[in-house]
Amino acid sequence: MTTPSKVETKTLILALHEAMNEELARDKRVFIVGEDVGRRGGVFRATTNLIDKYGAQRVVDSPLAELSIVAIGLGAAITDTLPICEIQFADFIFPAFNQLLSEVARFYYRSNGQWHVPMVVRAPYGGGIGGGLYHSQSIESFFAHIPGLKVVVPSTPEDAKGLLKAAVRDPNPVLYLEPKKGYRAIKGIVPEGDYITPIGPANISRTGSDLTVYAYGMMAHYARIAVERVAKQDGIDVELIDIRTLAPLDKETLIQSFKKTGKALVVYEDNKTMGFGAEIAAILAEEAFEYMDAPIMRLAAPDVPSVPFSHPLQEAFMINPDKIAAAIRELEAY
Amino acid sequence: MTTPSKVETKTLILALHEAMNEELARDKRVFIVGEDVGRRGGVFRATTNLIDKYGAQRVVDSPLAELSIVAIGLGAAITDTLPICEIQFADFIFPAFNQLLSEVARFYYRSNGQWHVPMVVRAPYGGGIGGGLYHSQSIESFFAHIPGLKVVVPSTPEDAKGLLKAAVRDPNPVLYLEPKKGYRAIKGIVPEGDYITPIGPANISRTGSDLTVYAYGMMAHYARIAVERVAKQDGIDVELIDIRTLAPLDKETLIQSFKKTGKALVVYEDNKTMGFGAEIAAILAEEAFEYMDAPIMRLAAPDVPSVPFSHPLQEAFMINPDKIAAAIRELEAY
Amino acid sequence: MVSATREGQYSSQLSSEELLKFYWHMLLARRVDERAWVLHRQGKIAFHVSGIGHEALQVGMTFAINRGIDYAYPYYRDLAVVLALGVTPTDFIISLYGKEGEISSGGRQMPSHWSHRKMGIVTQSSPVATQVPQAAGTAFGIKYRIQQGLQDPTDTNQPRLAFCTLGEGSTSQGEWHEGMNWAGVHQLPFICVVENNEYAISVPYKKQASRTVAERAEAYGVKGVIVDGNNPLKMYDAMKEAVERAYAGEGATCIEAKCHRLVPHSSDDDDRSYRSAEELKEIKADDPLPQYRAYLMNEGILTDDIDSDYEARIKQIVNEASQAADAADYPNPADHLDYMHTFKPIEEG
Amino acid sequence: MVSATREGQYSSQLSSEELLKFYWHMLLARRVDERAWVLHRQGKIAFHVSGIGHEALQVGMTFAINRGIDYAYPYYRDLAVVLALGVTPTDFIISLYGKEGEISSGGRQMPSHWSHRKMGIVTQSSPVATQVPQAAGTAFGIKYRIQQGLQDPTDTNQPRLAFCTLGEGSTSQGEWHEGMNWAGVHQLPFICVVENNEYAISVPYKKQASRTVAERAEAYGVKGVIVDGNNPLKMYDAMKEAVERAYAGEGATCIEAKCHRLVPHSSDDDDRSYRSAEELKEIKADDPLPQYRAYLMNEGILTDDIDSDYEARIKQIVNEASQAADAADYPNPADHLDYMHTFKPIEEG
Ligand SMILES: Cc1ncc(C[n+]2csc(CCOP(=O)(O)OP(=O)(O)O)c2C)c(N)n1
Ligand SMILES: Cc1ncc(C[n+]2csc(CCOP(=O)(O)OP(=O)(O)O)c2C)c(N)n1
Ligand SMILES: [Mg+2]
Ligand SMILES: [Mg+2]
Repeated sequence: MTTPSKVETKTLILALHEAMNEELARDKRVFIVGEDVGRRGGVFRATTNLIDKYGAQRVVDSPLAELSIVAIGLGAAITDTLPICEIQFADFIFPAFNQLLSEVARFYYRSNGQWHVPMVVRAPYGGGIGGGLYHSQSIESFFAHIPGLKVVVPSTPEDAKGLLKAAVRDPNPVLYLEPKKGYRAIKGIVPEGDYITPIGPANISRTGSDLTVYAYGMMAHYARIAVERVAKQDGIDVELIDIRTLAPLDKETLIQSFKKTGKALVVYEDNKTMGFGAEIAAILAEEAFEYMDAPIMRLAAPDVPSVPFSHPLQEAFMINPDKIAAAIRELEAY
Repeated sequence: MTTPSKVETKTLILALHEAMNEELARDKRVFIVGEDVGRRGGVFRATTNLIDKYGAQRVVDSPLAELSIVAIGLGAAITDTLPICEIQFADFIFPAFNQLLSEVARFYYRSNGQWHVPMVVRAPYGGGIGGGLYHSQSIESFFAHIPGLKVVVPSTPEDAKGLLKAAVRDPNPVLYLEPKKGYRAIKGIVPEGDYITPIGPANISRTGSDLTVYAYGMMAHYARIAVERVAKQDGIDVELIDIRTLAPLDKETLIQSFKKTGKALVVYEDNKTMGFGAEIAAILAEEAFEYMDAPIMRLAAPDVPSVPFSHPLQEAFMINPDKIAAAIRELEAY
Repeated sequence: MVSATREGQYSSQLSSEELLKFYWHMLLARRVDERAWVLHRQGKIAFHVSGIGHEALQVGMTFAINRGIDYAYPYYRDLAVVLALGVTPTDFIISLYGKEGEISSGGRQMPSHWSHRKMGIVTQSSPVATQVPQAAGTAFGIKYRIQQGLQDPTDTNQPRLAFCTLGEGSTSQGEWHEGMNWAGVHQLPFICVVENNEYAISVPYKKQASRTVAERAEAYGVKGVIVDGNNPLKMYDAMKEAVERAYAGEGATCIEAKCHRLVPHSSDDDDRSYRSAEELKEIKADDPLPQYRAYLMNEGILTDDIDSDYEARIKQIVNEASQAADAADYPNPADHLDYMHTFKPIEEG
Repeated sequence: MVSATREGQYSSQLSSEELLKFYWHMLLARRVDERAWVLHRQGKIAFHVSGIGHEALQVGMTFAINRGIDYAYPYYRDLAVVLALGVTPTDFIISLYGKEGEISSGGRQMPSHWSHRKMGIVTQSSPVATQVPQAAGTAFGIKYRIQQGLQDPTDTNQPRLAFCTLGEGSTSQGEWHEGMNWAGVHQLPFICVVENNEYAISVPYKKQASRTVAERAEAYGVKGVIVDGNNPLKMYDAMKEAVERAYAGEGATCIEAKCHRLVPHSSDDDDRSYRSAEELKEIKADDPLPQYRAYLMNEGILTDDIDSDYEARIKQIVNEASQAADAADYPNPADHLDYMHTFKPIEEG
């Protein structure tokens, strides 16, 4: 780990591009495989120009078949290469579900430590971009329930770059979820050059004493807006935890904060039932019961399939800073 | 709904066989499709002899391909037939995950009510039978997170028959999970003839006042053993809720019981993290906070891929009546 | 009047009126589609996925089935298919806006995710190729109903086949394999039309597969046919033959219809980043619409007058559709909570 | 000595010693397998999935690769493959018991779910066909490494191909389609051996597919070959040719090896419920082991003395393996919590 030399403001997607560019340059074993990642540079342009720099052998346009994008990555990973598989939209990862759950996540465990799988699967996820039911989904909770996978969700450009580099260098399989609504909407300082943001630790985005908000991805970004607003407008002092790594989960940090504030609001844009926030609530109710000063509140999407396309329906479905601020006020008032 | 004429003690699997036999006889639109369901009668013998009675057109041996077993069922269901798809082991449902999540569960919603899908997907699930990592899994939590699917898990032969008939007659898709360890181990009274156990309501298996145990499937069976034991040995008066339908969930009954006892033990044989018990804990912590007298306790499997084959490893992994009784005692003592 | 080139083909039996109807539908689809691009440029809509270049094959195949009765699983590029099945330009433009009354999904889905039960159009999703085994399943259901005496095979008011469409890139999915395999094993009344425009977004066919789609179809015991998808009559003939096979219980057909995507993949795409200017010029010169127009003119079936009349009428239809969509309301936000489960019990069998 | 029937074939270059080694391995696999059935009848083990009937093709193919170096993705029926790769009878019988030191998975997996990194055997799961696109991926990795200069293609101490096996029924899975498609598109150093015993548990091939596996393979641009899997030498020849093609960068091969499953699907199965007594009798008469024995005797390579000697030595090996397994301990219950993630960082490239 070298100390970064200077800092710059960039979009989330640029930070991702930078991480991949640097990792491709650093190690010949790194390659990218996915639909339209070559000439097209990916439908979100995360891999723009990389094919020109590294060639079609290292930036591989795959057939339109997610199961095999993942399985090819898996099979290649055991030959001492370092694949980065791109799933065009997280919504399209499900044909590969069996490979991820039954195979990628289990090679190491089921072989009693003989075969490890150093691969990354990147997938843009989340709603609010007019994508309708199949270009908007939050898929993290399925994967956070799969022992053997690491699941990472950045919410800042700095973390995006540092966590993606960490994922490429992790000897275990990492599902790297990118909040696509934030690709261009989230900007921030990105240290230049090589650095790592470790997979695992949650980030205390803001310290506070009245209550704790738990979030990740786009919701962490929205929560940052909301907590500043309630601080200013209502004088509510919120501690904000950007979970960043869903698996393995930094329970320590999560519980520690709750012990301080006694009130928890868990925000996630996925369906409420069995969304990832259920696990956080369950952990707090089991391991920090004596600190509970209020119901553990979950702010999440309704239990309908996914984000509808039509604008007013989409807005009704989605969580936003207003809704988070309102929930904070409600919980604070409890 | 006719009133059943007399009662008999049967195994869980016989009850399932009886339900399918009667439904095939009742309605020509009902057919069964799956691997080895014909001459072989299913690898667990749930469909024994049905091919002789109803012919190979109504008891269809499929190619070895789960994705298409489900998709064929889905496509056929819209032609006013009533498919019962059998997945040989729940562990092998994942190739069909995309069809279940993106398609089966969404036809009705995404078509704004134009196309409904009256189909049943049966799958034997759960551990303790020496099946190792891939013949033992508990898969319910993935599916309980999919809006649009009903998820049913019987724990008694009576419910098994009544719920399966209800599933066949439900105009919506139902995932019907069968605790295979209990196929022959669980016996009970099965009303003869036609009756329905409604999908939805949880069953209060035993009323009690000291604490509530929530369970389903094999764990509900084990919990029945454990609660009788602690009643006798320790005088602990446990209320036992057999959840039976995971989706849509009977929150009312779950919360009502908790308001009475103030202590909850949620038992599930799946991995702890993001297993279905997380949702129950989260609901209680959010909606019944003021009644909490203790941490909401989850007794579940460790977060390793699935049940190991080797006997001592399997036993270490699995929940059993002893472990449940111990957890009850611990919670009662809180 | 019968064209010599159509001798011995199903289309040789088509009347001039029918040939003109094909033209009308190709033109209608084209003009509606072009309007969508205009609306997008105007910033009125956020997204359009276009069928420009695919109209000939789409119209040809649709008129070969029992329209509105047989089951159709069209994919996103099939604007001409659904218009020929009875979806109106207004319906379509409303769906571009996601406004009140959107017919396919009540505004839940992106545009071009068709569903219309009354027209036999089964609801479509975005993950490609999922419709293939489903359509095979629907064909299985039809066969089952006939075998069980639940349906009279000669009743033309009942659906007697299921067909689906998809792009050639999408045949890489396991879903295609499994659907085709069922169709072959069970000899189902099923037709799979692969609209082969040579690209899956930016990825050319040679990176997707190394044999033709038709060859791969044959390997499942499904009849594989390659057709010039730029010619609506050849497409009609191929489809008609497949339809007759299906109705007669002779099994499944896969038609690989060669065509060009004359536009970027969708309004989010820029095809110049992966197709050369030369290639783009070449395919534009091979547009099926002017070719069919020229053919009809040559045959004396179409005249400049008729053509102008069509253009004028279609312009009015498209304008009215556009205005209707502009004027329509957005749906009630709470609508997204509806239709999670049906409570209407299954009717007695 | 060279058999006339092997003229011009790779196996014509095999020495008598090598031909006897094939026999030894077929016999060893058979006897170990039979012991597993005995242990099952004795109630000592709960489950066995057997390779009886598949030994000829399994031994033939295994000796055609660079054993222990090339990547192998064998499936559950491949006892003879893994024995030929270096797994010992004791290893196998320990795995039947799930005892301490179980080599594939530390007792986590059911028996016959192979893994042995040192022998190039990649860890296998139960969901069928998942290994096909993985093995294609491993072949892709090999090709990638060679292209990038990370591996010398002439270095015979490096793996130069990946092969996988599966049953014919399992080719219905989408996984097979996608793996084969990659192999064809990228012309990978990949071999897929389909052990076609005509049944997937109880379901005969005609309900699984309507063309041969080899025909379907060809449709992916993968060379498809049908081989008499009862003949180890024909299998060796076919595999050797596929291996040479892979090493030479000429692309992928799929070998459909015809054979019989001479026993029920597994110890949980009863094949009499779905195969007639006559059919069972017929296949038993077509057992590859006595046929190869007779061939070797006929050729004067094998004698009764050698055969008795082999039987005696193998009996001892099997007995010792059985005793070792009986005597072994069960693993520590807490072991199931180990090996969730590796903490050993990736070595610098
Ligand atoms: C499972 C899945 N993966 C990825 C996508 C994104 N996607 C939409 S269309 C498309 C290309 C389809 O190409 P093709 O099948 O040839 O049809 P065409 O668009 O050319 O008509 C892709 C990759 C998707 N919709 N579904
Ligand atoms: C995905 C999946 N579905 C079902 C099964 C259950 N199963 C195990 S083996 C088998 C039959 C396999 O037949 P085939 O591929 O012909 O191989 P064989 O056993 O005949 O060698 C089945 C259905 C499985 N292991 N995986
Ligand atoms: Mg295309
Ligand atoms: Mg077989």
